[in-house]
Amino acid sequence: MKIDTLVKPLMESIVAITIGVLIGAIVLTFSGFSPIEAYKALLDGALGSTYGIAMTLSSATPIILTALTFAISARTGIFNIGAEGTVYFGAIAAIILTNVVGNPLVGLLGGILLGALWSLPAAFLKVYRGVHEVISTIMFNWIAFYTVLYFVLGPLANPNDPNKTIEIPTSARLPLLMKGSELSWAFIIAILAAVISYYILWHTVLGYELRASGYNERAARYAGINPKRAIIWSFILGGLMSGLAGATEVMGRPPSYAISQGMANIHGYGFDGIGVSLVGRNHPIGIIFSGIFFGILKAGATAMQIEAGVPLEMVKVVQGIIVVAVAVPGLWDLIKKVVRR
Amino acid sequence: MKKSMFALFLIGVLAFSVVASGCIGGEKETETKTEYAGKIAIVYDVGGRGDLSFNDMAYLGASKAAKDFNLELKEVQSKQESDYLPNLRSLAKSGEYTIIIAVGFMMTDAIKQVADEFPDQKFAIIDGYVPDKPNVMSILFKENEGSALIGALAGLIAANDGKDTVGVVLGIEIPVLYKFEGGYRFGVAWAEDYYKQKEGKDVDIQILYTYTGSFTDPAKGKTAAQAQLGQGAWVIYQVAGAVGLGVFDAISEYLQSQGKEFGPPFAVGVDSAQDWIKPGVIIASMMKRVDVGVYKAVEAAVKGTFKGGIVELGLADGGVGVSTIEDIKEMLESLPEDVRAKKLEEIGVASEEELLKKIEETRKQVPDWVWDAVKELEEKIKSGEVKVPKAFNKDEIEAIRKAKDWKEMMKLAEEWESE
Amino acid sequence: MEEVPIIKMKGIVKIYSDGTKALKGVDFSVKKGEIHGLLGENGAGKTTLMKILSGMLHPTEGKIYVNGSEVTFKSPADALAKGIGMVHQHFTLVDVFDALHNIILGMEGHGAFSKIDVERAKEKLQKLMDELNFQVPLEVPVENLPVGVQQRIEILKMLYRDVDVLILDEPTAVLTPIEVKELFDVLRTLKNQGKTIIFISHKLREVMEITDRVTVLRKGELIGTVNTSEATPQLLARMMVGRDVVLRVEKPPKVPGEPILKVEDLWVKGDRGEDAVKGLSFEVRAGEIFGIAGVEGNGQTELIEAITGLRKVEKGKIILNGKVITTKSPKDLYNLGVAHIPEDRINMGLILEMSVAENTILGLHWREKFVGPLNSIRWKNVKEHAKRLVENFEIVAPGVDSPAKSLSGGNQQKLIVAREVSKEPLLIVASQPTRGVDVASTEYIRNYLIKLRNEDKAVLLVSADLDEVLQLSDRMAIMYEGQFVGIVKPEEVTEEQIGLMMGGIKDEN
Amino acid sequence: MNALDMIIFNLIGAFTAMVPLVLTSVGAVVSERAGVVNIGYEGILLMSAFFGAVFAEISGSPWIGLLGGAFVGMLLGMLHGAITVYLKGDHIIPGIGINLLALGVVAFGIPAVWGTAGQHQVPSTVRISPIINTSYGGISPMILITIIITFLTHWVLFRTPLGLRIRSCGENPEAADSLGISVEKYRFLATVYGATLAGLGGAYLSLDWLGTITKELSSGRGFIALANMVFSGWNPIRALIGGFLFGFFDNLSIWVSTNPGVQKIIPWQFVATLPYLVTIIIVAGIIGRARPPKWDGKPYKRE
Repeated sequence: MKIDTLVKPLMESIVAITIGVLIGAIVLTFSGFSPIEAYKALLDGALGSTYGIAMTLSSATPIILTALTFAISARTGIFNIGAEGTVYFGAIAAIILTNVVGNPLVGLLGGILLGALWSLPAAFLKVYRGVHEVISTIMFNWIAFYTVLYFVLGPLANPNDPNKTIEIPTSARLPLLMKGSELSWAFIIAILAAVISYYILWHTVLGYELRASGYNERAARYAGINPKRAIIWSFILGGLMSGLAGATEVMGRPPSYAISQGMANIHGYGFDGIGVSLVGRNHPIGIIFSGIFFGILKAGATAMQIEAGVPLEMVKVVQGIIVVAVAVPGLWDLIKKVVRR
Repeated sequence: MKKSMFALFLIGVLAFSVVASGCIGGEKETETKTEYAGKIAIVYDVGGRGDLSFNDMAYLGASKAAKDFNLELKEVQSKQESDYLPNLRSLAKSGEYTIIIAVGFMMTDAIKQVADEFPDQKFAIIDGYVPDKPNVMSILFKENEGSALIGALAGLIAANDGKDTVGVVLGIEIPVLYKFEGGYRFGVAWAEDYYKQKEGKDVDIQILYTYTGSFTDPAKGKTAAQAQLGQGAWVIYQVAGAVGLGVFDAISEYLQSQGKEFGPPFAVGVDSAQDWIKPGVIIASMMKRVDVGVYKAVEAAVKGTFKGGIVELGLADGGVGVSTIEDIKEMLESLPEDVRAKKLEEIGVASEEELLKKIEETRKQVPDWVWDAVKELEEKIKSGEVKVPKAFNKDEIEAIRKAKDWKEMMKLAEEWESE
Repeated sequence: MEEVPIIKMKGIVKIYSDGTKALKGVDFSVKKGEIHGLLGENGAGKTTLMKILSGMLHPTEGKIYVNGSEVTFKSPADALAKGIGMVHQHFTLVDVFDALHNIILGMEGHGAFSKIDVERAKEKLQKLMDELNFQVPLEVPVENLPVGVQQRIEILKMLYRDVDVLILDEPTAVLTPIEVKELFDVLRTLKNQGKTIIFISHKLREVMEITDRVTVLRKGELIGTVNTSEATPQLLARMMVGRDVVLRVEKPPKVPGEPILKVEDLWVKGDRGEDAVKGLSFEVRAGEIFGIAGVEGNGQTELIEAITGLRKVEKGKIILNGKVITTKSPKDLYNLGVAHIPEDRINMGLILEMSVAENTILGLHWREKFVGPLNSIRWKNVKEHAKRLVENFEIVAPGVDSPAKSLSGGNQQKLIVAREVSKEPLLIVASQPTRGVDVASTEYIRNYLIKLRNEDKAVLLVSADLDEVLQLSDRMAIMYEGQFVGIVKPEEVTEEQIGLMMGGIKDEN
Repeated sequence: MNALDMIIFNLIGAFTAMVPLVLTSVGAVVSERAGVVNIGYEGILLMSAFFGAVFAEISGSPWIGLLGGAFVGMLLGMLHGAITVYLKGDHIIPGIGINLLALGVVAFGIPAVWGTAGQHQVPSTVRISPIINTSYGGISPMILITIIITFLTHWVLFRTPLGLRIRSCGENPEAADSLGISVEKYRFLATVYGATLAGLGGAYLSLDWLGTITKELSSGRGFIALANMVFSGWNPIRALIGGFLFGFFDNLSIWVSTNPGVQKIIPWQFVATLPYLVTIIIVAGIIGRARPPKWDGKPYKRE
């Protein structure tokens, strides 16, 4: 019984991934590439060397964190797709605070706090005005984009290199786990965050209340749980995770340790996280694995491009198909049926 | 049963939609294996190929160099900024490449880092400022000088037609764009003065500028250009990547509404010779010869004359300038035969000659003395008689925006240079 | 020669996808022009059988004949096409549409893209209503209409489709006695028009009154079909329950103690902003079961929700053990000693996706016993707690880690009772505690409520099951339109008196 | 600055910008009225913009291109409908997948089809030409078509049997089902209709308004259309007004930020947030009265 509840989602994700990879292979063939060669290059690049693995893990870092934002809210019955905007604010907070106090903890804390803070308006609009979070978070993402853009360009611009903001001071940077790679302590932090999320959701009273109101708001209310409070908490916890993503990205990723103009270096993680979360079945531990899987795709794409000449967009195609396939219910049952025959 | 049918249907639709995009384009020609003398690699920034701008120009230079020196060219796209370092590292690690070229200032930090890690690997970076590494050649351009010529052109066209407004539409506000904006302002101010001296009339040309907040949404460019047209802009310079496509379209539509085949109002292209995109609409383009820079870097690496440090290409070095018919020809010729034919068809002309003729005619809409004046400014800048300010940050661009005339701007230029 | 029955169902078996065997080979036939009662307890399979006949469900096995020829229904549309229509117990009306659009939905006439001919539909409906001798407002959104009217709309909906066979699923459950009488008049009129009616009920008296023949089901099996004129209530009851009805629970006499719950002049609004509870005052004492009877929808739900902190009180006071609790949250109330067995087990009492263990701490998950350092949950204690409850209450469950939805309805309800009792309350608010629960669990739960009373707890019982209230209560109130028509002792009133009171008529004696 | 110019400019701009928003919103209204939520419109817009251009250039007719875009929208709608309506899958996830997929497919497809990476200019011969050309921008026939589609949809939704059935599927599928209305069929049709309109809107982007196809041409319009749908209270005509208002504020923000006077006072970044802020404020102010169809986003399964 218990085993099946664990195995089924796992298998469904694997089936979805397989479908994505297979359709990807078809597309590759049709566009004149050898799928075997391409995928070999992908795997080789992502896992074939220590640098490849480091690249994979470092690519997984921010999307694990933004996936947690989505997962925590989804467990509370909320579709918070505001991770994108929250990442920007997390990064901004880390840059400002570490330049005041050159300590990594301060930066992380700042990212967490501002991330949580920025997710509050959407939470309040949801709770008190009934504004659907999908709508509000999309709007807030744009507002965040322009607002942070202003700070990056104006008050926080780097006087020595105007193409980015002031840097995180050396003392506050997250140390690298492997020299000559981008893999830093940020990865460990992301894993910890996932484990803590798991712990919060399944081993604390708060998590119990979040999940209860996610499954059944009326029952939660009956049980003395304030669903409004639960919703606000889920936004806060979620915001905290993507705030952390922003902070660790600027504090732990060489070479720039700053926000680039146009936010180019912290752009897009929020939306990638949604896919990661879905493939990880909105489960923090699942997210670690699906995050690493997406990391493999990303790191491998570099190699696939260099070695096999396959355009980068191919990977996005594969990702999209995987997510659509995840949505098809009963995929695993179907496979089982076919196999039994 | 129904379920499995549907699952199959789904997969079918998915596969169709994806495959369709791949196969409509037809077969990829199978490459013939040739023996290369070496390999070079070029890493594009997130804008990627097709920006009609420095990525495309870099490709132009690299492919030309590859052909001339019999090199295999490896192109590498970047999806996100976090790809830069891994891309560069992966290439450098292999040790196979004679030179690795990074396109775009956003790779500056990444290049610095990789250059230290792989001291034997030669790198070049376009637009990035890396002065102190022996294995990195920084290729910079004086966009301010080129933009000044555009400003002069725009200002004089407006003045000549008795108009008082010109515009510039830019992308996301990033300091790189200040060089363009500042140069443009300088040129317009210079034109005011020139016109006054020539015709004895005072003109005060207002400059509308819009930072659209996007490099990717053409709608923003179109709306911004329409807003500027609505506020009287007579020439609009676009410095906005794909957003600029909207600028061209807005002016083209405006001309159509007036029943005119040719401007004014005109648009001005940027980076590459964009004149061909909308003949009749685009009076000229500010050429930023990234291709020349890339070619030079490859040439140096191949011939062993490679030296780290800054290479700054301005008007005098042919690194920037106003597009000429030759530039357009070269641009067209760089395209593969079939693509070129398709492009011409899309533009609505039968042959290359017809296109060039139309572009020439476009240019004839502006009196010769204006072109001569632009030439005059070019010469003055080349000789150093006139200095165009180069704005690097917000304070500097503000200073230029506030400056009364071109002389004041030149003073700023001199101040900043001496710093 | 026997005439061909209009409906004949043969060997109907229905196994639900979760494995529940609802029907085990039932034969059923109805003569044209009769009112045929379908009698049985909750869970006997009446509704399932009729859903199959109306095309909502597909039988796992078995055949259906209409007028002697075999039919297969893929959907309700097929059944309607054969002249068979069903009015469900839970009305299937689109709340925001008015009666007219609800009725014509699906047979609006003309093409899909042409304008709906409202006038013609109205004409036809007016004629129907005149024939049946009742009126409903056609242009008011049905969500604003009382249930009795909604039911008529449902009936009209079927008649508009010219059905020959009209199935009514527990049509009287939500009606006042007067409305029931009116409904019966309508049914008789229909019969005179030659319609055939199948009347699902578990109320013996109604079946005796209105039907021509009765078929009794028990646990998915056919017990038999009898002519009503030849039956007695006692016979039908025996057929229905399978033994003589002895549901009298043992209830030793007891002198109630201090008042635990006091309600003073309570006003509560309903979902649509109407006054649902209008100035109620009463008290429930320790060691007493205070029952509230009445037709559903007369403010019971709102009253319970107000007392348990789920609904805002407009005016008045609620006092628990001397403390005013009017504005307290459910959480505070649980801590102060209130337990609540909610009427809606599936949507409120349990979180079906969560495990049995997780469900056993719903509403007491903050108790010290379960909370460790850093706000963590002590799963070890929770599981022990859950195992104890499962054992003590004889709950049949695959294990405490399996989801609550894997339990049967009766066991789910026992789980709720077990959990609520484990809150060690002073006051237990039990709302419809045995609805949809099998007989064994019902008995268990009823006896348990008595046990709690005997242990000096105060019990507030709300039930639409009049027998339940009569049997369990020490004192009982009959609620009608937000007020108590009277507070009486069960042993001192006759059923007739109560029936009148439920219809809003106070007995003058 | 001439006030009249500004008003005319913003009005025309608003009409032009509203077309893809309104088409998508109206489509989404129908889809959600039937109970199916789809957040994949962003991807549908992008893919239809791309395929619309492809079809137009193959056929040489902009109108066939528009239909082609609508056709691709329809296919994607069928995909979404099949997953959500027939397989009872989640309503949100496929949309996210389609959005992701579109980014890949289009970026991959542009160089594959036209040989130039990143962007492609649609030849003017296969572009929809404006009915009236003004110096403030052309007035496209699509504006008219959009308005007609909106009113027709509104009429069908609220006056015809088809609309009644669609709405009943979103409000109470059980009721619809019991009256022999095939909930699955109507939900599926409504979903496909919604996606088809979005497809039309996408093709408008590339074949009419902007005359170009780029990798990110849709630029968030699919999401804004969803917000507009909520704003409209699931009402096509109000979606038309909402789309117009958003277009108006979007234009206004650019007009305002281009104005030299304003530039001195407020950084353009803050002016750029204007349309989004206005949307949030309006939605927050109005939402209390609007309620979504009761079964919106919930799979319906008999038994």
